[in-house]
Amino acid sequence: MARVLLFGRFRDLAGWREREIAAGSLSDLRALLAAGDAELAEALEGKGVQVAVDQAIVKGDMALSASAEVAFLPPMSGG
Amino acid sequence: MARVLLFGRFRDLAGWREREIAAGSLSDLRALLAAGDAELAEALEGKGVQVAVDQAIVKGDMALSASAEVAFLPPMSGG
Amino acid sequence: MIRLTEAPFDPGALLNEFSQGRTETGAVATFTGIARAEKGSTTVLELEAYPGFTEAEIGRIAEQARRRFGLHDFAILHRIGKIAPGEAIVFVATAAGHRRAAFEACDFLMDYLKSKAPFWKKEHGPDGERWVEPTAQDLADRDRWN
Amino acid sequence: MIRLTEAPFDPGALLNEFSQGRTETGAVATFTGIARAEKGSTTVLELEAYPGFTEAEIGRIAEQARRRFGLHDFAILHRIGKIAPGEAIVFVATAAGHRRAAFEACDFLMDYLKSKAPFWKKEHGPDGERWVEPTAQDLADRDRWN
Repeated sequence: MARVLLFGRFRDLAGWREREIAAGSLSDLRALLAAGDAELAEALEGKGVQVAVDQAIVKGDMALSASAEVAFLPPMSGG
Repeated sequence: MARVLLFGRFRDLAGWREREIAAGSLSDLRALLAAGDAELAEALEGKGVQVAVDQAIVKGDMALSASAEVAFLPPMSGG
Repeated sequence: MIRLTEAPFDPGALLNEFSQGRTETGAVATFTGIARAEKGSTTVLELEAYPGFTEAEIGRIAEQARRRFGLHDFAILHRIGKIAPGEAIVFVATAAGHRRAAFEACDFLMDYLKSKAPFWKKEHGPDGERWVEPTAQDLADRDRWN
Repeated sequence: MIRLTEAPFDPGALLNEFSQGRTETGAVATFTGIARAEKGSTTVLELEAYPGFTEAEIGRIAEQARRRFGLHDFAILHRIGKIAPGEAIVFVATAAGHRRAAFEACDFLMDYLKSKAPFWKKEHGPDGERWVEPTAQDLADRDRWN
Protein backbone atom coordinates (compact mmCIF):
# COMPACT_ATOMS: atom_id res chain seq x y z
CA MET A 1 0.00 0.00 0.00
CA ALA A 2 1.49 3.34 -1.05
CA ARG A 3 1.07 6.13 1.48
CA VAL A 4 -0.25 9.07 -0.55
CA LEU A 5 0.19 12.60 0.80
CA LEU A 6 -1.47 15.75 -0.55
CA PHE A 7 -0.09 19.20 0.24
CA GLY A 8 -1.42 22.74 -0.04
CA ARG A 9 -4.41 23.29 -2.28
CA PHE A 10 -4.55 19.59 -3.28
CA ARG A 11 -5.60 18.71 0.25
CA ASP A 12 -8.42 21.26 0.21
CA LEU A 13 -9.50 20.11 -3.25
CA ALA A 14 -9.57 16.40 -2.32
CA GLY A 15 -10.84 16.79 1.24
CA TRP A 16 -8.12 14.49 2.58
CA ARG A 17 -4.47 14.75 3.43
CA GLU A 18 -3.22 11.20 3.60
CA ARG A 19 -4.47 7.85 2.25
CA GLU A 20 -3.22 4.32 1.81
CA ILE A 21 -3.73 3.24 -1.81
CA ALA A 22 -2.62 -0.04 -3.42
CA ALA A 23 -0.81 0.88 -6.65
CA GLY A 24 2.12 -0.77 -8.43
CA SER A 25 3.29 2.37 -10.20
CA LEU A 26 2.81 6.11 -10.27
CA SER A 27 0.68 5.86 -13.42
CA ASP A 28 -1.53 3.21 -11.74
CA LEU A 29 -1.88 5.53 -8.77
CA ARG A 30 -2.86 8.47 -10.98
CA ALA A 31 -5.48 6.31 -12.73
CA LEU A 32 -6.95 5.19 -9.39
CA LEU A 33 -7.10 8.78 -8.15
CA ALA A 34 -8.75 9.90 -11.44
CA ALA A 35 -11.41 7.18 -11.11
CA GLY A 36 -12.35 8.53 -7.67
CA ASP A 37 -11.90 12.26 -8.23
CA ALA A 38 -11.37 13.54 -11.81
CA GLU A 39 -10.88 17.14 -10.66
CA LEU A 40 -8.09 16.19 -8.25
CA ALA A 41 -6.36 14.01 -10.86
CA GLU A 42 -6.40 16.91 -13.32
CA ALA A 43 -4.99 19.34 -10.72
CA LEU A 44 -2.16 16.89 -9.97
CA GLU A 45 -1.10 17.14 -13.66
CA GLY A 46 -0.97 20.96 -13.48
CA LYS A 47 1.91 23.30 -14.28
CA GLY A 48 4.65 23.43 -11.64
CA VAL A 49 3.34 20.40 -9.74
CA GLN A 50 6.05 18.03 -8.48
CA VAL A 51 5.88 14.47 -7.20
CA ALA A 52 8.15 13.05 -4.51
CA VAL A 53 8.53 9.32 -3.94
CA ASP A 54 10.16 8.45 -0.64
CA GLN A 55 11.04 12.14 -0.23
CA ALA A 56 12.91 12.46 -3.54
CA ILE A 57 11.51 14.40 -6.50
CA VAL A 58 10.78 12.11 -9.46
CA LYS A 59 9.88 12.79 -13.10
CA GLY A 60 7.63 10.56 -15.23
CA ASP A 61 6.41 7.12 -14.22
CA MET A 62 8.03 4.69 -11.80
CA ALA A 63 7.26 1.46 -9.98
CA LEU A 64 6.16 1.88 -6.35
CA SER A 65 7.33 -0.40 -3.57
CA ALA A 66 4.74 -1.74 -1.14
CA SER A 67 5.80 0.86 1.47
CA ALA A 68 6.33 3.81 -0.90
CA GLU A 69 5.46 7.32 0.29
CA VAL A 70 4.10 9.39 -2.61
CA ALA A 71 3.64 13.15 -2.14
CA PHE A 72 1.96 15.52 -4.57
CA LEU A 73 3.44 19.01 -4.22
CA PRO A 74 1.78 22.15 -5.63
CA PRO A 75 4.07 25.05 -6.65
CA MET A 76 6.07 25.97 -3.56
CA SER A 77 6.12 29.31 -1.77
CA GLY A 78 7.71 29.95 1.59
CA GLY A 79 8.96 32.99 3.48
CA MET B 1 39.97 82.59 17.30
CA ALA B 2 39.08 79.64 15.07
CA ARG B 3 38.75 76.31 16.86
CA VAL B 4 40.81 73.87 14.77
CA LEU B 5 40.10 70.13 15.03
CA LEU B 6 42.29 67.34 13.65
CA PHE B 7 40.89 63.84 13.10
CA GLY B 8 42.40 60.40 12.49
CA ARG B 9 46.01 60.28 11.34
CA PHE B 10 46.30 64.12 11.35
CA ARG B 11 46.03 64.09 15.13
CA ASP B 12 48.81 61.52 15.47
CA LEU B 13 50.96 63.43 12.97
CA ALA B 14 50.51 66.81 14.70
CA GLY B 15 50.51 65.55 18.27
CA TRP B 16 47.40 67.59 19.10
CA ARG B 17 43.69 67.26 18.56
CA GLU B 18 42.28 70.73 19.09
CA ARG B 19 43.75 74.25 19.07
CA GLU B 20 42.56 77.84 19.07
CA ILE B 21 44.25 79.71 16.19
CA ALA B 22 43.60 83.30 15.09
CA ALA B 23 43.06 83.24 11.30
CA GLY B 24 40.85 85.37 9.07
CA SER B 25 40.49 82.78 6.33
CA LEU B 26 41.15 79.12 5.57
CA SER B 27 44.22 80.06 3.49
CA ASP B 28 45.59 82.14 6.40
CA LEU B 29 45.00 79.17 8.69
CA ARG B 30 46.83 76.78 6.34
CA ALA B 31 49.78 79.21 6.15
CA LEU B 32 49.95 79.45 9.95
CA LEU B 33 49.83 75.66 10.29
CA ALA B 34 52.56 75.30 7.63
CA ALA B 35 54.82 77.78 9.46
CA GLY B 36 54.56 75.64 12.62
CA ASP B 37 54.50 72.15 11.08
CA ALA B 38 55.30 71.75 7.37
CA GLU B 39 54.64 67.99 7.43
CA LEU B 40 51.15 68.46 8.86
CA ALA B 41 50.33 71.24 6.39
CA GLU B 42 51.36 68.99 3.49
CA ALA B 43 49.24 66.09 4.82
CA LEU B 44 46.21 68.43 5.07
CA GLU B 45 46.51 69.08 1.31
CA GLY B 46 46.50 65.30 0.53
CA LYS B 47 44.19 63.31 -1.74
CA GLY B 48 40.71 62.67 -0.31
CA VAL B 49 41.14 65.13 2.56
CA GLN B 50 38.07 67.24 3.33
CA VAL B 51 37.60 70.39 5.36
CA ALA B 52 34.48 71.23 7.36
CA VAL B 53 33.77 74.74 8.59
CA ASP B 54 31.08 74.88 11.24
CA GLN B 55 30.28 71.23 10.47
CA ALA B 56 29.67 71.74 6.73
CA ILE B 57 32.09 70.49 4.07
CA VAL B 58 33.67 73.39 2.15
CA LYS B 59 35.82 73.55 -1.00
CA GLY B 60 38.56 76.13 -1.65
CA ASP B 61 39.19 79.19 0.48
CA MET B 62 36.71 81.05 2.69
CA ALA B 63 36.66 83.75 5.37
CA LEU B 64 36.46 82.46 8.94
CA SER B 65 34.31 84.07 11.61
CA ALA B 66 35.83 84.72 15.04
CA SER B 67 34.08 81.63 16.41
CA ALA B 68 34.54 79.30 13.42
CA GLU B 69 35.09 75.58 13.98
CA VAL B 70 37.47 74.20 11.32
CA ALA B 71 37.90 70.43 11.05
CA PHE B 72 40.43 68.64 8.86
CA LEU B 73 39.10 65.21 7.87
CA PRO B 74 41.29 62.41 6.43
CA PRO B 75 39.62 59.91 4.04
CA MET B 76 36.73 58.37 5.96
CA SER B 77 36.23 54.70 6.77
CA GLY B 78 33.61 53.35 9.14
CA GLY B 79 31.96 49.97 9.71
CA MET C 1 21.18 25.34 11.65
CA ILE C 2 17.94 24.61 9.82
CA ARG C 3 14.77 24.40 11.86
CA LEU C 4 10.99 24.47 11.39
CA THR C 5 8.88 25.62 14.33
CA GLU C 6 5.17 25.87 15.07
CA ALA C 7 5.78 28.34 17.92
CA PRO C 8 6.61 32.06 17.57
CA PHE C 9 10.36 32.63 17.74
CA ASP C 10 12.74 35.41 18.80
CA PRO C 11 14.86 36.77 15.90
CA GLY C 12 17.00 38.89 18.23
CA ALA C 13 18.00 35.92 20.36
CA LEU C 14 18.84 33.99 17.17
CA LEU C 15 21.00 36.86 15.88
CA ASN C 16 22.94 37.10 19.14
CA GLU C 17 23.41 33.34 19.41
CA PHE C 18 24.57 33.24 15.78
CA SER C 19 27.05 36.13 16.17
CA GLN C 20 28.58 34.99 19.44
CA GLY C 21 32.24 34.03 19.61
CA ARG C 22 33.01 35.00 16.01
CA THR C 23 36.38 36.71 15.94
CA GLU C 24 37.13 36.18 12.24
CA THR C 25 33.66 36.55 10.71
CA GLY C 26 33.46 40.29 10.09
CA ALA C 27 29.97 40.25 8.58
CA VAL C 28 26.58 38.92 9.66
CA ALA C 29 23.55 39.63 7.46
CA THR C 30 20.03 38.69 8.47
CA PHE C 31 16.59 38.76 6.99
CA THR C 32 13.39 38.56 8.99
CA GLY C 33 10.15 38.05 7.09
CA ILE C 34 7.12 39.35 8.97
CA ALA C 35 3.47 38.44 8.28
CA ARG C 36 1.69 41.47 6.82
CA ALA C 37 -1.86 42.39 7.72
CA GLU C 38 -2.35 43.72 4.16
CA LYS C 39 -4.54 46.47 5.64
CA GLY C 40 -6.87 43.94 7.23
CA SER C 41 -7.26 41.67 4.20
CA THR C 42 -5.13 38.98 5.85
CA THR C 43 -5.94 38.00 9.39
CA VAL C 44 -3.89 34.79 9.59
CA LEU C 45 -1.23 33.22 7.41
CA GLU C 46 -0.96 29.42 7.39
CA LEU C 47 2.26 27.72 6.35
CA GLU C 48 2.54 24.03 5.62
CA ALA C 49 5.76 22.03 5.20
CA TYR C 50 6.57 18.41 4.37
CA PRO C 51 8.49 17.47 7.51
CA GLY C 52 11.82 15.83 6.79
CA PHE C 53 11.68 16.59 3.07
CA THR C 54 11.46 20.37 3.65
CA GLU C 55 14.50 20.52 5.95
CA ALA C 56 16.51 18.27 3.60
CA GLU C 57 15.72 20.45 0.55
CA ILE C 58 16.64 23.65 2.43
CA GLY C 59 19.83 21.97 3.60
CA ARG C 60 20.81 21.10 0.04
CA ILE C 61 20.46 24.76 -1.07
CA ALA C 62 22.11 26.12 2.06
CA GLU C 63 25.19 23.95 1.40
CA GLN C 64 25.21 25.29 -2.14
CA ALA C 65 25.15 28.85 -0.71
CA ARG C 66 27.92 27.97 1.74
CA ARG C 67 30.21 26.92 -1.13
CA ARG C 68 29.16 29.61 -3.62
CA PHE C 69 29.60 32.54 -1.20
CA GLY C 70 32.29 31.07 1.06
CA LEU C 71 30.01 31.31 4.10
CA HIS C 72 31.42 30.65 7.54
CA ASP C 73 27.95 29.67 8.76
CA PHE C 74 24.20 30.04 8.22
CA ALA C 75 20.99 29.76 10.25
CA ILE C 76 17.51 29.30 8.80
CA LEU C 77 14.39 29.19 10.93
CA HIS C 78 10.94 28.93 9.36
CA ARG C 79 7.56 29.10 11.06
CA ILE C 80 4.87 26.62 10.07
CA GLY C 81 1.22 26.52 11.12
CA LYS C 82 -0.86 29.64 11.80
CA ILE C 83 0.90 32.99 11.99
CA ALA C 84 -0.66 36.31 13.02
CA PRO C 85 0.21 39.66 11.34
CA GLY C 86 3.35 41.16 12.87
CA GLU C 87 4.83 37.75 13.77
CA ALA C 88 8.07 36.57 12.15
CA ILE C 89 7.65 33.91 9.44
CA VAL C 90 11.24 33.31 8.51
CA PHE C 91 14.70 34.24 9.79
CA VAL C 92 17.88 33.77 7.76
CA ALA C 93 21.35 34.68 9.03
CA THR C 94 24.61 34.38 7.12
CA ALA C 95 28.17 34.86 8.37
CA ALA C 96 31.14 35.61 6.13
CA GLY C 97 34.53 37.30 6.20
CA HIS C 98 33.22 40.32 4.31
CA ARG C 99 29.86 41.98 3.85
CA ARG C 100 29.30 41.38 0.12
CA ALA C 101 29.28 37.58 0.57
CA ALA C 102 27.04 37.76 3.66
CA PHE C 103 24.47 40.00 1.90
CA GLU C 104 24.43 38.01 -1.33
CA ALA C 105 24.07 34.66 0.41
CA CYS C 106 21.19 35.96 2.56
CA ASP C 107 19.47 37.37 -0.52
CA PHE C 108 20.04 34.09 -2.45
CA LEU C 109 18.61 31.98 0.39
CA MET C 110 15.52 34.18 0.67
CA ASP C 111 14.90 34.03 -3.09
CA TYR C 112 15.08 30.25 -2.83
CA LEU C 113 12.79 30.08 0.20
CA LYS C 114 10.20 32.35 -1.48
CA SER C 115 10.03 30.49 -4.77
CA LYS C 116 11.32 26.92 -4.48
CA ALA C 117 11.39 25.65 -0.90
CA PRO C 118 8.76 23.05 0.03
CA PHE C 119 6.24 25.28 1.78
CA TRP C 120 2.63 26.01 0.94
CA LYS C 121 1.05 29.19 2.12
CA LYS C 122 -2.61 30.05 2.71
CA GLU C 123 -3.97 33.48 3.56
CA HIS C 124 -7.03 33.64 5.78
CA GLY C 125 -8.98 36.91 5.65
CA PRO C 126 -12.44 38.38 6.11
CA ASP C 127 -13.27 37.31 2.52
CA GLY C 128 -12.24 33.68 3.07
CA GLU C 129 -9.04 31.88 2.35
CA ARG C 130 -6.71 31.45 -0.59
CA TRP C 131 -3.53 29.54 -1.41
CA VAL C 132 -0.63 31.78 -2.43
CA GLU C 133 1.83 30.74 -5.12
CA PRO C 134 5.13 32.47 -6.04
CA THR C 135 4.68 35.78 -7.83
CA ALA C 136 6.30 36.64 -11.18
CA GLN C 137 8.67 38.86 -9.15
CA ASP C 138 9.62 35.92 -6.92
CA LEU C 139 10.45 33.80 -9.98
CA ALA C 140 12.43 36.65 -11.61
CA ASP C 141 14.35 37.21 -8.35
CA ARG C 142 15.26 33.54 -8.19
CA ASP C 143 16.42 33.50 -11.82
CA ARG C 144 19.03 36.20 -11.06
CA TRP C 145 21.20 33.45 -9.54
CA ASN C 146 21.24 31.08 -12.53
CA MET D 1 17.31 56.01 14.72
CA ILE D 2 20.96 57.03 14.33
CA ARG D 3 23.22 56.63 17.32
CA LEU D 4 26.92 56.52 18.20
CA THR D 5 27.95 54.64 21.31
CA GLU D 6 31.19 54.08 23.20
CA ALA D 7 29.75 51.03 25.00
CA PRO D 8 29.26 47.53 23.56
CA PHE D 9 25.70 47.07 22.27
CA ASP D 10 23.24 44.22 21.76
CA PRO D 11 22.30 43.67 18.08
CA GLY D 12 19.57 41.16 18.97
CA ALA D 13 17.78 43.59 21.26
CA LEU D 14 18.00 46.24 18.52
CA LEU D 15 16.55 43.84 15.93
CA ASN D 16 13.62 42.93 18.18
CA GLU D 17 12.92 46.54 19.15
CA PHE D 18 13.09 47.53 15.46
CA SER D 19 10.75 44.74 14.29
CA GLN D 20 8.15 45.14 17.00
CA GLY D 21 4.62 46.19 16.13
CA ARG D 22 5.19 46.11 12.35
CA THR D 23 2.12 44.61 10.73
CA GLU D 24 2.68 46.03 7.23
CA THR D 25 6.45 45.88 6.95
CA GLY D 26 7.02 42.40 5.57
CA ALA D 27 10.79 42.63 5.40
CA VAL D 28 13.54 43.53 7.87
CA ALA D 29 17.16 43.21 6.74
CA THR D 30 20.08 43.75 9.10
CA PHE D 31 23.82 43.89 8.91
CA THR D 32 26.13 43.48 11.89
CA GLY D 33 29.81 44.27 11.39
CA ILE D 34 32.05 42.46 13.85
CA ALA D 35 35.66 43.35 14.70
CA ARG D 36 37.97 40.69 13.28
CA ALA D 37 41.04 39.44 15.11
CA GLU D 38 42.80 38.99 11.73
CA LYS D 39 44.46 35.88 13.19
CA GLY D 40 46.00 37.88 16.04
CA SER D 41 47.30 40.78 13.94
CA THR D 42 44.60 43.08 15.33
CA THR D 43 44.07 43.17 19.07
CA VAL D 44 41.95 46.32 19.28
CA LEU D 45 40.15 48.48 16.75
CA GLU D 46 39.72 52.17 17.53
CA LEU D 47 36.99 54.21 15.87
CA GLU D 48 36.81 57.98 15.97
CA ALA D 49 33.84 60.15 14.94
CA TYR D 50 33.20 63.89 14.74
CA PRO D 51 30.29 64.14 17.17
CA GLY D 52 27.33 66.03 15.72
CA PHE D 53 28.75 66.14 12.21
CA THR D 54 28.95 62.33 11.94
CA GLU D 55 25.33 61.77 12.96
CA ALA D 56 24.15 64.57 10.64
CA GLU D 57 26.03 63.15 7.64
CA ILE D 58 24.68 59.64 8.29
CA GLY D 59 21.20 61.12 8.64
CA ARG D 60 21.47 62.82 5.26
CA ILE D 61 22.36 59.53 3.53
CA ALA D 62 19.80 57.54 5.49
CA GLU D 63 17.04 59.92 4.33
CA GLN D 64 18.30 59.45 0.77
CA ALA D 65 18.03 55.66 1.28
CA ARG D 66 14.53 56.06 2.73
CA ARG D 67 13.34 57.84 -0.41
CA ARG D 68 15.30 55.76 -2.92
CA PHE D 69 14.19 52.37 -1.57
CA GLY D 70 10.83 53.38 -0.08
CA LEU D 71 11.92 52.35 3.40
CA HIS D 72 9.39 52.25 6.20
CA ASP D 73 12.17 52.78 8.74
CA PHE D 74 15.89 52.38 9.46
CA ALA D 75 18.18 52.05 12.46
CA ILE D 76 21.91 52.70 12.46
CA LEU D 77 24.10 52.18 15.50
CA HIS D 78 27.87 52.66 15.33
CA ARG D 79 30.46 51.96 18.00
CA ILE D 80 33.21 54.50 18.60
CA GLY D 81 36.27 54.20 20.83
CA LYS D 82 38.13 50.94 21.45
CA ILE D 83 36.56 47.70 20.22
CA ALA D 84 37.81 44.17 20.93
CA PRO D 85 37.73 41.34 18.33
CA GLY D 86 34.33 39.64 18.28
CA GLU D 87 32.47 42.80 19.38
CA ALA D 88 29.94 44.46 17.06
CA ILE D 89 31.16 47.65 15.37
CA VAL D 90 28.07 48.60 13.41
CA PHE D 91 24.43 47.54 13.17
CA VAL D 92 22.13 48.60 10.35
CA ALA D 93 18.46 47.57 10.10
CA THR D 94 16.07 48.44 7.30
CA ALA D 95 12.32 47.84 7.09
CA ALA D 96 10.33 47.76 3.85
CA GLY D 97 7.21 46.23 2.36
CA HIS D 98 9.21 43.68 0.40
CA ARG D 99 12.61 42.05 0.75
CA ARG D 100 14.41 43.46 -2.30
CA ALA D 101 14.10 47.05 -1.01
CA ALA D 102 15.13 46.07 2.52
CA PHE D 103 18.23 44.18 1.30
CA GLU D 104 19.31 46.88 -1.16
CA ALA D 105 18.90 49.72 1.32
CA CYS D 106 20.90 47.84 3.97
CA ASP D 107 23.66 47.11 1.42
CA PHE D 108 23.64 50.76 0.24
CA LEU D 109 23.91 52.10 3.80
CA MET D 110 26.80 49.77 4.62
CA ASP D 111 28.68 50.76 1.45
CA TYR D 112 28.24 54.39 2.50
CA LEU D 113 29.35 53.75 6.09
CA LYS D 114 32.46 51.85 4.92
CA SER D 115 33.66 54.42 2.42
CA LYS D 116 32.18 57.85 3.08
CA ALA D 117 30.82 58.27 6.60
CA PRO D 118 32.85 60.47 8.97
CA PHE D 119 34.71 57.79 10.90
CA TRP D 120 38.43 57.14 11.20
CA LYS D 121 39.66 53.72 12.08
CA LYS D 122 42.92 52.60 13.67
CA GLU D 123 44.05 49.01 14.12
CA HIS D 124 46.17 48.22 17.17
CA GLY D 125 48.16 44.99 16.99
CA PRO D 126 51.32 43.32 18.26
CA ASP D 127 53.31 45.17 15.55
CA GLY D 128 52.01 48.61 16.51
CA GLU D 129 49.12 50.65 15.17
CA ARG D 130 47.96 51.85 11.77
CA TRP D 131 45.18 54.03 10.38
CA VAL D 132 42.90 52.20 7.93
CA GLU D 133 41.47 53.94 4.87
CA PRO D 134 38.77 52.61 2.50
CA THR D 135 39.97 49.78 0.25
CA ALA D 136 39.64 49.83 -3.54
CA GLN D 137 36.83 47.27 -3.04
CA ASP D 138 35.02 49.65 -0.64
CA LEU D 139 35.20 52.46 -3.22
CA ALA D 140 34.05 50.16 -6.05
CA ASP D 141 31.15 48.91 -3.88
CA ARG D 142 30.09 52.49 -3.19
CA ASP D 143 30.25 53.43 -6.88
CA ARG D 144 27.66 50.73 -7.71
CA TRP D 145 24.97 53.14 -6.44
CA ASN D 146 25.89 56.16 -8.60
